[in-house]
Amino acid sequence: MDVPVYHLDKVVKVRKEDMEDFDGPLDLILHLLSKNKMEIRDIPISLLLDQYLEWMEQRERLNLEVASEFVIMAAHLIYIKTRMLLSVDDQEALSEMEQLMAALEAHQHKESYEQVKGVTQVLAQRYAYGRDYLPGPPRPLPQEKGYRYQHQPQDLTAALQRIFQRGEGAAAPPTRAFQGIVGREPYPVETKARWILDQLRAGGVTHFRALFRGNRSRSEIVATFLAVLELCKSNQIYLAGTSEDSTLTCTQPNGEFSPETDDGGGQTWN
Amino acid sequence: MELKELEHTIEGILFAAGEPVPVGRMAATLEQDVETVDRLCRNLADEYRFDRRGMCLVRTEDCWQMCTAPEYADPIRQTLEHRKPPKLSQTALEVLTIVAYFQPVTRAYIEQIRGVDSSYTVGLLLERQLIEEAGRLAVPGRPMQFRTTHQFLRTFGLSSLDELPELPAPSQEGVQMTLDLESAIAKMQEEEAGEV
Amino acid sequence: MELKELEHTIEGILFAAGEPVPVGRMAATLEQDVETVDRLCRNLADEYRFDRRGMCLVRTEDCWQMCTAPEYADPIRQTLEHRKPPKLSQTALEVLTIVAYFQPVTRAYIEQIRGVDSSYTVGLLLERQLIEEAGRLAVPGRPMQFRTTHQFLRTFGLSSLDELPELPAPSQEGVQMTLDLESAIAKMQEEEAGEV
Repeated sequence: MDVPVYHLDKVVKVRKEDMEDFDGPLDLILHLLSKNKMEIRDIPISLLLDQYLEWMEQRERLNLEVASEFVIMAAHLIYIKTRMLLSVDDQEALSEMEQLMAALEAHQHKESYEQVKGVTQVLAQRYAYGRDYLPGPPRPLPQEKGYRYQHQPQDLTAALQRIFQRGEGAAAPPTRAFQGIVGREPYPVETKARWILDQLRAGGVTHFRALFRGNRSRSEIVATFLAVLELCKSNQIYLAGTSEDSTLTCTQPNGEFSPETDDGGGQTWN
Repeated sequence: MELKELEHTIEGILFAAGEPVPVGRMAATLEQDVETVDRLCRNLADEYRFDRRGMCLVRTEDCWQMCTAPEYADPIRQTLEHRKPPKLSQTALEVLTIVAYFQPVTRAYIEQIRGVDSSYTVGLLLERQLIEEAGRLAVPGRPMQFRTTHQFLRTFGLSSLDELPELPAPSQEGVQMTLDLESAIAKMQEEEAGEV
Repeated sequence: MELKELEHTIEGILFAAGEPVPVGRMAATLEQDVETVDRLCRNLADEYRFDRRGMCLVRTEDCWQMCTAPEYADPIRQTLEHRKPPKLSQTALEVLTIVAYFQPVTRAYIEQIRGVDSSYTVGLLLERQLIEEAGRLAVPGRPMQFRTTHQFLRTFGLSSLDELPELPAPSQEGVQMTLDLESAIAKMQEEEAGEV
């Protein structure tokens, strides 16, 4: 039997040459492929063959001009595939098949792209509304301490860039940034010293840290600390122990607080 | 646990999570079946919407997430100095659409469809958490595949991928061709039936 | 804006913030006086408590914060235990970055750069053990300085501070900003030095 020769030049060069003529058969094949949920490269030859034979049977009785090119194409597809099956080394058949597949794929991609472009505006409108759903940040689990998330170092530079871009660096710092530097919150050291002596007389030995319990601000803590120093200096209390755990004892249980210098006791911590 | 209490526990969970929480996980903790928990979430979501509260509950796939109600977005952003995320460019929308409809896809596939290099845009969408990595493809080079995220669904107002708008039909000629073919087939089948 | 709407806007703001929000800032955005906003927050807090909702509102100093209601702590912890650990907010990352690159720094210095009060965030980073105290600065008031910790290095996968990524090249508009910032910092340092 004579080997029929079909030239698919026009098909495989679909991208370069006039596409109009060949959109049809390609679309039909693609349509059949998508209906059967197949990948182009896995076209089951038997299915195509069935359809092809069916068409061949019917074509004389029906006016199927529109599908004639599909029939030619299907025939050729089957022909190439048969050659490939009969001889694995048929390079010509292989490369022709590759070209045909590539053309089909390119065509399919072009179709997909058209569809994608067609739907982007619908999606853009949805996004315009949907981007206003603001998620809250994850909250720490109750009792969770420390930090376990793993970051990329670039998160730091990104954060800095945000600070720069916001451009608020030159903004005046809030007043509370200067709290403890310029704030007026006087705690006279002398009052504190008297309070400490009273505490010691009433309770005997006291832990150093206990003096700071109930101190409500940095200024008050500083004043308490200065008062302790002042009392040590004038030998009115005795400080013992380590930096972690130290105790105070009053050396003159009945004495009055007497500042060593004039300005010492009258000092006020601002 | 009483129903109202369950509802408020769920509220607390969704508030603390800060991300979508699978219904199944809540059901397991609360020792309830998934349907009950899902119904309670829906109730809560309806209450929020009806009372026009500041938050709303959003369902994406099998998860629920607490978000701010979109109508308050402007004053919220203004107070917290958050920027409104910029509109997506046409390019970004195209790449995102390809991922959405054909997922999981590799970058090569996206580029085949668009015909241009798309690595920058893929990176951008990853950064904005609209797409995420979805494992490597088992072909030479093992390229990474991408899919859309819960954040994608949320920001596009979809509760699942099934709700994506239908892709427009292929080109005009293709449609005509398909119709012709289908009618021809139908006609053929009729004739066959008549012949029997 | 009607009162109920205001209340729900505030609700949205507190939900999205995740950290204490100064009443004054909300008042400014909503164009209301501080007392009104504070009263609305109080109302909302009472409602939440009365209805035993999953969240609660907590007032600290002049700020309001939305937190999980303590009575639901157990199921919340159980449900979310498996999630990825929560991530630092952008605010926290900013403060941490400033400490990382300019350490040791005082809180005043951080606030000078960021332009907003940062005491809550500094406290949070201390609690998370990402920063630690680093002695007091020898200026009046002896303000505490802060530096990053080993935990910080681990979190960012760095083996030492030398491995910190280079600072980003500022954007075009950012250049002037950076210069301004640098001169502001230099001036501040001079002033600090002068005061000793």
